[in-house]
Amino acid sequence: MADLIEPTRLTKKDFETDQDVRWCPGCGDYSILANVQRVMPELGLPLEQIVWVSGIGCSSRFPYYMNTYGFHTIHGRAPAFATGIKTANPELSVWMATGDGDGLSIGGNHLMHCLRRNVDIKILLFNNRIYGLTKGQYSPTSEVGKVTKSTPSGSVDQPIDPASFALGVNASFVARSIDVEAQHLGDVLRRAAKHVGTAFTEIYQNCNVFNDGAFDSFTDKAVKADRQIRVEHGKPLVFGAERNKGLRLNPATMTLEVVDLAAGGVTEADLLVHDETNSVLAYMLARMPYPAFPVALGVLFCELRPTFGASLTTQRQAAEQKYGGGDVDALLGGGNTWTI
Amino acid sequence: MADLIEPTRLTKKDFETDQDVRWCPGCGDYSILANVQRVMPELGLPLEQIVWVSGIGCSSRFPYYMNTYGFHTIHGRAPAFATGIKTANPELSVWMATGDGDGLSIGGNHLMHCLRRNVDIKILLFNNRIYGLTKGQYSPTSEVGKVTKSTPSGSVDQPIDPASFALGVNASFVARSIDVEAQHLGDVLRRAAKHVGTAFTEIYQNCNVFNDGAFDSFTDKAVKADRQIRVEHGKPLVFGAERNKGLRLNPATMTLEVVDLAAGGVTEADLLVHDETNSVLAYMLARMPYPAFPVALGVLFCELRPTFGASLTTQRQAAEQKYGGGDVDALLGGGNTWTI
Amino acid sequence: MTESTPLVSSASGREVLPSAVVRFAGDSGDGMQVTGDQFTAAAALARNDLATFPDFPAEIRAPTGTLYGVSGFQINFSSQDVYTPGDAPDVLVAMNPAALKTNLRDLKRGGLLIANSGAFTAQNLKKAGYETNPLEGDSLSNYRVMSIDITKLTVAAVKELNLSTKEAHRCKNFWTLGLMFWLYGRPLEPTVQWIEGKFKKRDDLVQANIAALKAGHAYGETAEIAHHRYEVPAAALEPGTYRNIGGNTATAWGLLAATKLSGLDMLLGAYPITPASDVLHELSKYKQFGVTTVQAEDEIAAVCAALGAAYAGNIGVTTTSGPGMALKMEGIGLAVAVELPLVIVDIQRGGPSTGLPTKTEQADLLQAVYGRNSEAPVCVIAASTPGNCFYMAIEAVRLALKYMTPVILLTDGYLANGAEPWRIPKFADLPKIDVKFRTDPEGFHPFLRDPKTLARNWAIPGTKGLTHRIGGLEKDFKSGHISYAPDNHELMCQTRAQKIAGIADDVPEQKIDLGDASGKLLVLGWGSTYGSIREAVQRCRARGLSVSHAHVNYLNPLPRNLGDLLKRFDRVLVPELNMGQLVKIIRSQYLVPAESYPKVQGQPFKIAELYERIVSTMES
Amino acid sequence: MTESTPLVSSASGREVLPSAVVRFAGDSGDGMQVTGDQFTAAAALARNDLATFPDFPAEIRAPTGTLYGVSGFQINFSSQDVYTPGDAPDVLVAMNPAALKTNLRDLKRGGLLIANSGAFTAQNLKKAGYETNPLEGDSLSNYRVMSIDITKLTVAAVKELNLSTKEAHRCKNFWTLGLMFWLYGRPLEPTVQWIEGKFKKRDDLVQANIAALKAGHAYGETAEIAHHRYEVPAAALEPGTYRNIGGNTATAWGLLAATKLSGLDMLLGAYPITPASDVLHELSKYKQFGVTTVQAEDEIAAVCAALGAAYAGNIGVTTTSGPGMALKMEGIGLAVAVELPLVIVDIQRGGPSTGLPTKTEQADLLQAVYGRNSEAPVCVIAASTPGNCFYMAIEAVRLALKYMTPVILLTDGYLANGAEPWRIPKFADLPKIDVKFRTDPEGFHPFLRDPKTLARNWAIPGTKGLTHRIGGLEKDFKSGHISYAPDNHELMCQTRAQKIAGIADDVPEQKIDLGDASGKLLVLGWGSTYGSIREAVQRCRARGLSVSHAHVNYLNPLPRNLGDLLKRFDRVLVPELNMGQLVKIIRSQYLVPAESYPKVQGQPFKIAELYERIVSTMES
Ligand SMILES: Cc1ncc(C[n+]2csc(CCOP(=O)(O)OP(=O)(O)O)c2C)c(N)n1
Ligand SMILES: Cc1ncc(C[n+]2csc(CCOP(=O)(O)OP(=O)(O)O)c2C)c(N)n1
Ligand code: SF4
Ligand code: SF4
Ligand SMILES: [Mg+2]
Ligand SMILES: [Mg+2]
Repeated sequence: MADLIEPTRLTKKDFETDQDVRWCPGCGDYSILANVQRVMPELGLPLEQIVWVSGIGCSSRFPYYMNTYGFHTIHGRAPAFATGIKTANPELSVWMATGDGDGLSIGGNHLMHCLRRNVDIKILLFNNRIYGLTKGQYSPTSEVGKVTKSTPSGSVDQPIDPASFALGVNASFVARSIDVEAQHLGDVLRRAAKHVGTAFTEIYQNCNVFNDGAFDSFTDKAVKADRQIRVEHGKPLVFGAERNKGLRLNPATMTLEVVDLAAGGVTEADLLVHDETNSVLAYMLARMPYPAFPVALGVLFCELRPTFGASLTTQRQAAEQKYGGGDVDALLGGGNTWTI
Repeated sequence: MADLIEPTRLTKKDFETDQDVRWCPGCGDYSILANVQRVMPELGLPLEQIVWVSGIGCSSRFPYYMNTYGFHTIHGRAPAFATGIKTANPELSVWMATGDGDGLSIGGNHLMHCLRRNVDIKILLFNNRIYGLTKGQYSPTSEVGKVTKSTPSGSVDQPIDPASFALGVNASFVARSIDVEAQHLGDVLRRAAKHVGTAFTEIYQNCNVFNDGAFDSFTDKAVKADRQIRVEHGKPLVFGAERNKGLRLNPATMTLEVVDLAAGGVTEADLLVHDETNSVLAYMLARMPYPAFPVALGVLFCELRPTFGASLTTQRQAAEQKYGGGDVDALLGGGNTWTI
Repeated sequence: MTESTPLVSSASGREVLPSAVVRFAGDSGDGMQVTGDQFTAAAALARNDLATFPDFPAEIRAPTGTLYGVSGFQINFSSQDVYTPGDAPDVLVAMNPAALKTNLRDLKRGGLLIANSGAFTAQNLKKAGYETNPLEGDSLSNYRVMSIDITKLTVAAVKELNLSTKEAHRCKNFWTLGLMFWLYGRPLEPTVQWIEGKFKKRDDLVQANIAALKAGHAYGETAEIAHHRYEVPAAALEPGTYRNIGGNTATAWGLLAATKLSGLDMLLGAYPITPASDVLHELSKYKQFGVTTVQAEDEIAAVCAALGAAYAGNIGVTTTSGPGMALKMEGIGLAVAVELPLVIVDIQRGGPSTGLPTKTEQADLLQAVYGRNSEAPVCVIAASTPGNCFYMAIEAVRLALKYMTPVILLTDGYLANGAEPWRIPKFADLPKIDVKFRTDPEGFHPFLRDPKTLARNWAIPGTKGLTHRIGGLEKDFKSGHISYAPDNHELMCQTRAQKIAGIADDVPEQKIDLGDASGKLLVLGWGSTYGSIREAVQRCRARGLSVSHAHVNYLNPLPRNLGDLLKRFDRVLVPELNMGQLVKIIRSQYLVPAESYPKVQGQPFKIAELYERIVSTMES
Repeated sequence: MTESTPLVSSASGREVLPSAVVRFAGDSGDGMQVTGDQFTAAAALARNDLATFPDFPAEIRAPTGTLYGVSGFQINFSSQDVYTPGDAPDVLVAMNPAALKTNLRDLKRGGLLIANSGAFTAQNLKKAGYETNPLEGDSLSNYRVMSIDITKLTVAAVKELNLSTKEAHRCKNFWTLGLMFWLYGRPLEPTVQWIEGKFKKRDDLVQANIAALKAGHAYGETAEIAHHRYEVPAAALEPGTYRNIGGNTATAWGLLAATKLSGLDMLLGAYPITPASDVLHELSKYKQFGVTTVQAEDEIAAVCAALGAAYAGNIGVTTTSGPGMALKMEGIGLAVAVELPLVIVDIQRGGPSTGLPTKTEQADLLQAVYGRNSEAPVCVIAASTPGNCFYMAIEAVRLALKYMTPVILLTDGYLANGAEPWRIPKFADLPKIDVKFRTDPEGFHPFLRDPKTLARNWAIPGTKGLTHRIGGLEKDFKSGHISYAPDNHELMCQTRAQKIAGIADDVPEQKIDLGDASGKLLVLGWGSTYGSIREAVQRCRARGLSVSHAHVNYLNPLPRNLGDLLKRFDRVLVPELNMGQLVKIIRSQYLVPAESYPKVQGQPFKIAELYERIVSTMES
């Protein structure tokens, strides 16, 4: 990972392609694209060292709009391609764009194994809780009772929370942000870029054609301060327009409570402090019942752990030290042979 | 689900088939089979109402040895078949046998979606932390550094904990037991059978040919009392040969501690009480670092929730009430038509 | 028929045409599909025979004014039989420069162009890549051009209702429709009613769209346009009650009918994919037919859920397109091994890989027949017209249940989205499908076979005394138990193959669809090319050429008489929307030197290109 | 050659045989594979030509004494050229009743049976389904029987070492080997050394096994057995250094060699599956060759990881068998669309579905050639002997890199597990594979093609100035950008097809492997049937029949001269271990009435059955 402090001469423009962007006007994907293009120059990497990989979906069109190397693959398999690319050339900075269908429906298994292996790639899951490209069927993140083209009487399956899923399969970095929250999304992307290992970031993304306003209840300017909690490592879990609400743990029941700091009695000292290395806390924050609790955003979990690639490299170097570069004649001539 | 109290005339023998069992002598699968055959009569169901479904693997040979209906399908896909079977005929009691490779490697995605949909089937995952049928490659549950045929220098991927995985994707019932612990396994199976929804049970199973003794460190008679904690709903989390150890929550850090009840000072009242409806607690228990902490066994999580099938049946009945039984002439003749 | 040479002027002073081809083209947002549907309904009510085909952009909502954002709808309506949406439009409606740019090439020389000059702004012209405004200057001199500022006239027509500009502009398509109704003398009433239903929640929009419709019509009446009006008289269709139907709807309805014909419930396991998703959407509306639709996590789960349901006694169905089909092959192989009924509908699209998702192609045939590991024979059939999808869907279910086998039904994007008037059958006239589940424990084992069909008996869970285990390992012919015995394996492979081959005795012999039973050239087609081949052959025969047309619906096994039929012609030409697939099977099976006429452009055959190819073939 | 008519008795007083076929059969636990390997090593050191084939049970460790638990190992060793492990054994070693029951049917009339009477207990006889002990009575009168209580004699031989009974019994196989060495006059020393290495951690076991080996040998020397001993002289093999090699090892080593020949690293994405797993196992040992093995979560991830690696500039390889192959098809389709090099090795096994996992079959050919959605042509080649796997693996890599295309290499369970002496090539003599990555930004786009090969240029991530995007949607021929244009799509489909067709000019012309260049009958084979067809044709020619043998290694495209070659024979017979697949392609492509000789028993062809089929064909 290049040093992020080092300044680079690249600008947002350098990351734009000549292809016109073909998302629907008003799609949340546009702002994600803009934010990514804004953050990318900070990586301090030359364009050619970056690869964007995706599956199939509106979100998966992403690589076409990034002036880096890009591979728009097949539906759901992007994590496997990314694993192959990063393993073949550890020098590359590999990024993946996927959707809630691509990543969690057909691609759930590959995503899970990529996360547990801790392949050093950065994954952005655009969660619009719908299948956009196929014109509006419910997805594994759609709420129960969702009426869509394929579920005229409402969907019956429990949705998955992408962050809980990622934690359950031992992801080493789990974060959440929102398409239009430029500042917050930018910060999360910087953290993801810094993380050595699989960085999994869920981005709530508005599909204004097939699932418009899916997140309004906690993203609207008016309510967001009270409906979101932006977690920061080492800081108490405070939220609310007046920063007057907090999350407290009830140790007896091991459940969370929303407490009112204004009311007096309770102080920040009583609140849980966010510890991004605590998987259980992250799990708890990821799945707080909404709207009784706010939606947790930011870096929920982050843990340093050997990456898939680093371990493989170590094994390869050990082999090379032990046997040298690999000698075909020695290989074929080893063991029992006889000469005539 | 039939009432389990009601006595039935079936015995273990009735559930045995005429096929000779082809597992390796000494394989843990034998004792799982025996325990299942022992519990099955208690379901109070006639043989023909029970279906065993499996994928491919040693564990997946299971259906051949159960004198019920059985479908030995293809590798990793058993949850999808089971979903189709149960949805087509809700009267059936559908059971699934899978392995750590079948269920969590190739089949991880289907398992995940079956769990979140809460299809009313009972899943037994035989976890021997190895691929048995293909003669010994590491699996997604093998510990890091596992030396196998396919990893001569040791595996590098982080394993998945099946229970954490299940919790992360909103399974409604998550339990753990051990192949040879007849009593405990029997109890867990009874609980699973009773559960309305997907009941996910991980069974530690010894593959004495390719991964012999994988679980000895906490299953051996000598040590098991101190290395296992058998959780029970509403009971404090006590373990140890003398029942003198317990698990206490550190509310500040939200982590667990092993405390010594003998030492005095700490009493059972200070311990966490198991609440099988608390997903966060279950998650915490499922992934306690071993050997610093004991291995949690029993019903970690259980929550009643509408099943996939029940919701679909409701929708169908609503449609039938509204439109009657479905009339082809009305269907074809609806909308704009003209007669010549 | 797309030729439209003027006939005698009718009393109405209209020019009477045997048929006409009209194409509406505009921005995705311009509502061209709605306009097309309404114009189609009017033609249908006027008793024309017709065929329609929409042409969507691949993008959901492409930016306005772009070339790739153009959405089109073509209709061919006639007083004679119609088999295709027509090659080249007689009338092109272009709502903006991009629509003109992408569609003009198809307009007949001398054809009528109606362009919305209001949309020919500098910005739109630029997006469409026009240096100068084509409506000015004489670049369009080969056509009759009506350049009208439809935008302005529409806004004027609806101004009383003070809608937002955006909403006012949205009414353009009804203004245009009104003008087209005037041009072909269609009544406005049905569309007025449709508008009232459609927008009932917004009375102002009802008013506005009706106003626009009438204004467009009035414009034709009053404005000084030196242009005669047309009349396309009613066609002499077979008596009966008709409706307009598209291929995906017909497929879904055929499956629904099959539940009632067989008395079985159905489980559809499907994962959305263009152009198959609409079958899932349609079936999900009809739970009262005992149909359960499971939107699975992927295509593999979809086929496996369907097969699981079949094991439990349902009609198991899965619908998909190319890439999804590839994923289902292992599951279909299991269905072959366990010999359970399963219906797989592959609505083919352009490939390879993701390819051209919204375009049509016939290139999954070899995959359907051969695309599984080892020897895994299945039955493969195809639909040839939108309406035919209904009958072939029923046939797929019938064969699957009777032979305990997977049946693959091939349709394609052209059939899926195309539509035609369809004579509605009576349920009572449809052949019942009788199903017998095994119930007798006496001498039972799961692979006992019907000596005639070779189908194994179907014993479903829940049946007392028949508990048994099945799976993908080879089984003993005599007991159904697992068997690795060499001779038994060969016997089982042969039995599975014979079972499929035997289906040939249960399906219609191949007929000549048009022309003599022997002659110089047979044009052999399959699937969605039916209409274009038929019309092309018709033209050749009109020119006195010795050409016949045979169209195959049963692809594996092939009709038992096909070999003889082929040998009665000097030459065989096989046009396919692929690089030559059926032709491979034909040559291999019958050793006839059949010639391939491949087209892989994501587009159906034009009658003219087929016609020329046939003529040149015969001259060669 | 398996005929073994006695020749002149040699000085040694031994009966000299041109060749012999020996089969060791016993319980999975009896160590028959080890015994076979050691006996093979001895034959190899004696300079015999040879071929071996193991026959494992499907179960991992089947219960002792059961019929399905029998494990076998057959070797054919000769003073002449050997092409197969032989049809029928001259000598059968049966370590228990189950082994006798399942193998006796193959023993030649008059052949020698060595049975361990000690294992013929009431219980074992029952498990094997014998009413009475076949070693008593005259049911074996057609054979020469040596009934020896090997168990007892072994226990006696090792008693000094007071091992557990279980361990003592485990030495049985070396006692037996000792006896066989005596019978064929082989030295004990090499095996003694092997034992010392193998058990170095347990000196008592070293002693015991050596003691048993010597005891068995001494038994032959001393015991009063009215039986003469044999000698199979050295074969006149081409000079060179030889080793014994199995097909899966050869495949793995060929891939390893390709890394050094091309100078590229390799990524193998694989998911374990019988009989392919051993290639993964073998490659995982050689990280120093720049090979990374990724055991993926499934076959789909495996092929996708390999293709991702290819995109990044590695040699991407994936290995699998039938069911896994079906799952890879969508991924292979993408490789076709993006035109990246990819090597897929399909080690075929018995199907359909899970089928007969441990048995051999050649039934994935049509899947390999046609099993993808839409028009997705790939190169398909096959290996014909265990040693040939090495060269075809290199060839697969060469073609994939040169033509930027997926190449499917077909081998099968018979090649994978079979073994033969193999003349070791020098690395220096192997053809280098030269690879050029694109580096020049001038006029670059990703789908620029080499005018001759039509391969696109390979620009890998990390290369300055060449950033670009590729994917599964159709692309413009001239710019590589996404394109839905009709004519462009057809052009691209044709280009992809021509690229594969063009490979025919880059591979050897089809040669006649045995016999004249024209004649009455050509026996056309492919893959692992090489040895049996060759020997059968040899026998026919020895009888003066006008038969030739041609064996195809390049299946798609087929060798450019194959059509002409076929036409030079009156008839063509195509024996395949499937229901007839290559024959379909041949008939379709060349319109020759090639006849199919299918066998689907999970077993290779026996020379005798091929011989008879050829003869009867020629008489018909
Ligand atoms: C194998 C396969 N199956 C199905 C499809 C059709 N398909 C394309 S994208 C998609 C889902 C898109 O949903 P999501 O991943 O949420 O992306 P979004 O469009 O919402 O951004 C589907 C089902 C396909 N292209 N390939
Ligand atoms: C599509 C496919 N891929 C691979 C295989 C080979 N295979 C059979 S079982 C198995 C894994 C078995 O491991 P597990 O599920 O843990 O079962 P166990 O044998 O350990 O009980 C594999 C890789 C297969 N049969 N089918
Ligand atoms: S369909 Fe939805 S997700 Fe897709 S581009 Fe349009 S707005 Fe965005
Ligand atoms: S290989 Fe292992 S898991 Fe399989 S049967 Fe043998 S002991 Fe049991
Ligand atoms: Mg989405
Ligand atoms: Mg296992």
